[in-house]
Amino acid sequence: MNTQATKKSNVVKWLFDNVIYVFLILLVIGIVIASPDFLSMTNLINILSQSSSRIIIALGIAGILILGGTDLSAGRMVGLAAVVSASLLQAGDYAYKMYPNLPELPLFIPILIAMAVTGLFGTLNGFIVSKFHVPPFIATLGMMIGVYGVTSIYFDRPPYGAQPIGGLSESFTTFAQKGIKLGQYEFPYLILYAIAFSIIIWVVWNKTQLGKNMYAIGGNAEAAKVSGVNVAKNIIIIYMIAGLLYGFSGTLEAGRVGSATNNTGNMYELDAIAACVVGGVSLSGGIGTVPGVITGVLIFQVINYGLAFLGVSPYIQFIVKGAIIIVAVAFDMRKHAKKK
Amino acid sequence: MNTQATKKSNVVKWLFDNVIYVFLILLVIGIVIASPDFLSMTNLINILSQSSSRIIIALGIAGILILGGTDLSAGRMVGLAAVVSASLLQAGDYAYKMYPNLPELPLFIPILIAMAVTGLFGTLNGFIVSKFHVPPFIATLGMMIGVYGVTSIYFDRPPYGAQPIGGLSESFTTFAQKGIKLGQYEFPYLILYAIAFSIIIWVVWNKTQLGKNMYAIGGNAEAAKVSGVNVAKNIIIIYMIAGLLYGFSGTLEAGRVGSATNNTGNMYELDAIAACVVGGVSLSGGIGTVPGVITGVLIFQVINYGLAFLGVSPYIQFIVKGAIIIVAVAFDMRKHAKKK
Amino acid sequence: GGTEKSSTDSGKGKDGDLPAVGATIYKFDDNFMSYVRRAMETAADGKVNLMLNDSQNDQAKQVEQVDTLIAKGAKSLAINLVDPKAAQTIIDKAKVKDIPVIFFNKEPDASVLEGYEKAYYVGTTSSESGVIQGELIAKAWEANKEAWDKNGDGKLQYVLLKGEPGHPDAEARTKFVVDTVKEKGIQVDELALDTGMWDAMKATEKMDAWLAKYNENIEFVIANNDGMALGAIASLEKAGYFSGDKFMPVVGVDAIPEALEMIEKGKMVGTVLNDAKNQGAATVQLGANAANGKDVLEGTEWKLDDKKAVRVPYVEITKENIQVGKDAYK
Amino acid sequence: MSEASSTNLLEMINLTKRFPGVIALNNVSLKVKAGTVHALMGENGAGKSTLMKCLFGIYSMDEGKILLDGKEVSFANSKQALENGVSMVHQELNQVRQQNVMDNIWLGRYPKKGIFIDEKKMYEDTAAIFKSLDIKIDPRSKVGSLSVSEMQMVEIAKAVSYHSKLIVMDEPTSSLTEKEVNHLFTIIRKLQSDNVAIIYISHKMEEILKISDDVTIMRDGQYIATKSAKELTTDEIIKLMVGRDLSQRFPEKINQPGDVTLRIKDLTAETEGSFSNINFELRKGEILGVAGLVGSKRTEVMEAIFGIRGLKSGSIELNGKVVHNHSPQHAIKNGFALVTEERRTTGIYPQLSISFNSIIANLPQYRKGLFLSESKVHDDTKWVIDSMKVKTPSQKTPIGSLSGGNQQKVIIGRWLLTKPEVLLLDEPTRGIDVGAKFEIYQLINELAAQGKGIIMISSEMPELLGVTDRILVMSNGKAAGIVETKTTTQEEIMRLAALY
Ligand SMILES: Nc1ncnc2c1ncn2[C@@H]1O[C@H](COP(=O)(O)OP(=O)(O)OP(=O)(O)O)[C@@H](O)[C@H]1O
Ligand SMILES: Nc1ncnc2c1ncn2[C@@H]1O[C@H](COP(=O)(O)OP(=O)(O)OP(=O)(O)O)[C@@H](O)[C@H]1O
Ligand SMILES: [Mg+2]
Ligand SMILES: [Mg+2]
Repeated sequence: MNTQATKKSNVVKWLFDNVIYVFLILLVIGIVIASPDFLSMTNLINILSQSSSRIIIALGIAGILILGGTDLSAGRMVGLAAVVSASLLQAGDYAYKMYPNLPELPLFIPILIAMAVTGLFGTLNGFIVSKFHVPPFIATLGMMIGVYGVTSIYFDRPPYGAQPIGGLSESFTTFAQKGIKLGQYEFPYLILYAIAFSIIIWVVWNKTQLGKNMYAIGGNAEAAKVSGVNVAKNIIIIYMIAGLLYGFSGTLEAGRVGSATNNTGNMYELDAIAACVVGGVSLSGGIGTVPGVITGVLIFQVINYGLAFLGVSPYIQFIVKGAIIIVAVAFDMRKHAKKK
Repeated sequence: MNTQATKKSNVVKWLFDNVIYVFLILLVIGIVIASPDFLSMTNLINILSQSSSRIIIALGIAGILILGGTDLSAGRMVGLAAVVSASLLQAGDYAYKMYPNLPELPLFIPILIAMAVTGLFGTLNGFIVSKFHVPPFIATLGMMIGVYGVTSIYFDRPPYGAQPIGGLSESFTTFAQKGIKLGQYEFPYLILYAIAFSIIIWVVWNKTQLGKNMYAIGGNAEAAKVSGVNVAKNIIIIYMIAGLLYGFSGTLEAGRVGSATNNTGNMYELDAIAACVVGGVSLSGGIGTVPGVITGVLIFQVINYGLAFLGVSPYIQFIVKGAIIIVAVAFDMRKHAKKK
Repeated sequence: GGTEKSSTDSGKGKDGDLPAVGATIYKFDDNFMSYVRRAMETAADGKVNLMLNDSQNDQAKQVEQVDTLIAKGAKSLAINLVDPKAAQTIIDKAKVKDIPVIFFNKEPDASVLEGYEKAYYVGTTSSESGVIQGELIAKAWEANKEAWDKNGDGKLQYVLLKGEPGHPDAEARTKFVVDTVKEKGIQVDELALDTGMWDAMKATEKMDAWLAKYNENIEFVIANNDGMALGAIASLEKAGYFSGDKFMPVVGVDAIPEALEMIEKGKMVGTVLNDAKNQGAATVQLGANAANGKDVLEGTEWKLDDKKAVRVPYVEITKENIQVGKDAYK
Repeated sequence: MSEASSTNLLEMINLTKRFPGVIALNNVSLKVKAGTVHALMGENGAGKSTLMKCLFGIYSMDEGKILLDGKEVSFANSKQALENGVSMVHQELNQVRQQNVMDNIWLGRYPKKGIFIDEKKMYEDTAAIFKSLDIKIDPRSKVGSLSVSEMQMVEIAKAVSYHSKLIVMDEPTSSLTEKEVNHLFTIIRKLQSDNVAIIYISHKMEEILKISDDVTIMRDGQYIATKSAKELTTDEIIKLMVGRDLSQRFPEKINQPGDVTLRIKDLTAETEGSFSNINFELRKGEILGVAGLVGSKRTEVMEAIFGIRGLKSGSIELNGKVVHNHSPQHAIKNGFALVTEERRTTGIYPQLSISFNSIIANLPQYRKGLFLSESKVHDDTKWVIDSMKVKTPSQKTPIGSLSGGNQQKVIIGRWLLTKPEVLLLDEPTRGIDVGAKFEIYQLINELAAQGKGIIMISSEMPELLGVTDRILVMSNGKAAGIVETKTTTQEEIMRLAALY
């Protein structure tokens, strides 16, 4: 009797502790009930590959959130990276190249350049936050506006003005659109990149000094300082890493659609931050896990994809999406609920 | 010698305590140096009237920030109010009325209806935040998405579908576009509304129990709770007041622009939050003043207006604006600076 | 050339003595408007002091910019509305100072133009791009019915990627493209309609879902702009289209370079070109005349129609006349 | 226990309260008579605060009932408790730092004139309360600008101002000096004469016997006994608390001060109005106490030595070499460690695990290439938990869910892991129960015996006298003198503390 009760309460406890995973499963079940053919390998691969570059962005932002910061400039940085990498990776024979005389570069050079650029802006974010004590919301809001200006200037130039940068080289589109054939399905490389970055970030967060410092700063910055953590340095590095991740993700975005504009990535940060929170990252810092972040992104993507798949009218989609986000987090909050 | 030093340090202290006002003045001086004809009554009136509806929104958000919350749904609520009030205030003889048979209503009815609607959504925000413990960022993000859906559904209807709602009645446009003639200048009513709301909000914040409770909850919610403050109730009321303010501001926007779409007000919340922070409102709650909020909005508007007036190229404007926001807050932060 | 110069001017310097024309662009980085803008700058060079503003897709911002332009002493206004129904507000402001207004690209209600003697319009009819796109679809469908009517029911099963809901262009294009196809006597089935918010990425993802759901049933992809059409193509390519004999007809609007490339490669059926050069030039010519107090048409080849509008037509672009599209970028 | 229950103002009967994984209260009862001071004693984590929070409507109890004035009550929130004549001084200072003193005092019950707040009445009433309690704080000053002890006095004044029949004081004196404690006792006596009952929680034995009428003792969430204070001695209380004999309060001194290790020369703070011209030496294996009234800048001296505060002039020499502690990092590298006085703001990472909290100051030592050695982390955490006798279900438990005393033990363990040469302890036993205190003293002793130099700030005179070798007395930012512990007296220290 007693052990049974304990067992039951253990199950309940487990459910509460893992409520977001449960929520994701319930969500999928709900969609499947509404439309049984949702349950297909194609849909699974689609959702995973659509989530991939978002996961990379979200991991960048999540680090910053765990620090106790935030980053509104993420989306614009993704756009910057997309535009920069696309402009350097146009096919040699494409008629409307931004740099008509540029030879086709090996893939990694433009990717690194794009990452370097956003890494730099990320570092600048961290610098402003940690050295000038500007609240992250404002620092990155300013950066969001500024980076958009920079991207627009780079983007809207002669010879072709504000045209989507297209005609990407085949190596680039292969990199972002193709995958490994497994039987009748193609398993997109995108997913592999997301997995690779997730592992790297997991290791950084859990196995390195930087990771511990990150949690410490977010958990209690004052205490971290006293504990001998170089708070400013660690903040700058985390913002820089986020910038690098946005950069990679931006190149993926460009490659994935085959073109880029200065509006690529617009508002991604809101989705990413929301996904992190849904995934259990605390906006006040100090709390968050890689699997949580991934789950948060998946929940979002299942909502987006599922609603489109169900053919829900666009306006209703907004309402349902808004409601689901709130409900997901409300459920998650129950585990902290304490009267007590 | 000593008293002189004290005097000097008092001046420095005063400057630091009032750094945002100083910053506003410096900003104006800078623009005037670049273009002396900036110093005109017309420009002053333009800036003030452009700031008016923003001040009203910012005051709503500021209350929520002081609570320790945030509100991403503000802009969409402004849009909802704009669409609702515009749809009820089309001129009797206008050909494309949303309600062809609706007689011309007295101004106050649609305004009250719009305010009631957004007040309701504001209350809902407060309810979700205080009763379900959903972090305000998420609650209002969900609301932002959901309200956009609601607005779009209301907006995109027979007989004319998703057409901007125009042809507003004269009483409405007069209300929002005209003003009091003072010599050769017309002093817009808009400014008067802003002044009226500022005074009301100032009184609420400083002279009423609700105001004190608001500061207390933002400063230390736990302390407020154990002192017998009904935290949830106060949170809900503050969110509701914010909703009402958005509602009024939304009708002003519709009247000012002469039309409304479901996109009206998009992203206003970011500008408003940023203006609050520039004006000294703390994002972690408990701190903020009405004059500060007003100054923050004015700084933003002087930047926007000034850059356009100087004819700075639009893309460069983004960069300059981003930089100024960061610099303004960085300066303001110096007053807290304490390598003890 | 001359991109930077005229837009950064503050009413002084070389152009300081020229009559000032205040202009607002609804969204600077709109691919079409960026060409119109450039045409305007070229046309303005040495003739008027063109003060350009970016309204960032926000009508309230545009109204404020008009205040600023008037305060800066603009002698005429060239306004690319964000929201066509807000024309009256602009006119009210201009009327007080007796400043002429040339609206361009987004057409205000005729009655509003009627109400102010000094108001004109340069551009197309909003619905026209939809109509032309519809005609293009109808033509292409009739020509390829055998191959494209996959289920052989004689009906055209389409999916439609709409721009931002409520955006006048999105609404007009969505309505008129389908109406036109039907008018041409083609029966249609709408499998899905969803918003891609003008965005290629969102379009790709919606298309992913639709392909997963409807697979072979989709016979046509209609997009409100080329950006979303390209997004759909990226999704289609991933699903194996455009290689071997798997094909899907896709149409867009705007004739952006990448779309032209796709048309040449046979991955896109067609698009609709808006004539940026002439729209921009005409706007500035009318604006300059107005600023100088002359008749707006003086010394130009343009004609006003009965709605006080100068019409610059859209052009359908397919593989056959691809050169017309390319010339636009010369 | 023997009196008829009718005279009891408060009866808490068979309360049980469970938290996930913990039974914080197990069938606990408490009876308090009107007009008495009832001490509630127990080790850290015994459940004292939890019991009071159940009474005050902050926690809801799982089982049991509460009678107030013979009527059954169950407060859904603090407001109800306050309205029914129960007020509380909370263990954690619960104040709105951004607001001023009177706003804090009247929070939740502002005097009003119509719909507006009557600021004038608020000011006058606050001033009157402060006057009657002899507290000298400007009602209009910002709480954030007060010292910790002033904040605590404001909390006490606030609790008194409700005119409750029962006031709970959960460690009200944790930040007060002797003088202020005496001041508080005067206040308590006055309340008592107005027939107010006080529940008084403290770890300071001397206080308990001095102030209380009855004592209830708890251990591990269980009720142990209630006795009249007159029947009790310190040793008996301790025995009931820890469940075994604790023969002495302070361990045998085993350390042997050796050569000078730390030499502080002419230290003056960067900020004006702080400390100036501080000189002292610390020998290897020596325990140097620092005494002084609150506000005498003891903390700031330690923070300056540890690189948290800037210096205007002066030097720090470690083993004959001048060191520059520009930041805590430098200080740690140079062999310093600091246990700060405000555990909550500068000590713990509340949401993070005990393991994390243990190792965070010591990360470089766990590095194996790019990564951290899991096993070493695990071992060191285990060492902290074992050697500091931390009561916790696991290494992964968030430190925030431990009792204050256990948190403090983890923090001390954290710093010991860095193997410092000089250990700075700022009120290291604040809020810690006797049993744990003894263990900490023992640890300090052992560390000193190993040759480390230890500086310990304390406001508890017996502790200073019982543990240290010498005592530096500070007064108003200046070093008023250094005395030999063996030969000094409380009176001498008090005199020096009031010197400037
Ligand atoms: N909110 C909570 N969640 C989980 N466990 C809790 C919570 N509050 C207290 N506990 C646990 O309940 C037990 C009793 O804690 P409590 O704070 O009442 O102790 P205490 O006697 O006041 O100790 P101290 O003297 O250190 O203040 C401890 O084991 C503590 O870890
Ligand atoms: N005016 C003030 N404004 C803000 N904080 C203050 C002020 N005065 C003191 N403090 C803070 O209060 C704490 C105690 O200060 P101080 O060093 O003066 O006292 P102390 O002698 O160490 O007293 P105790 O040992 O009781 O802490 C320090 O952390 C200090 O930062
Ligand atoms: Mg306690
Ligand atoms: Mg101290």
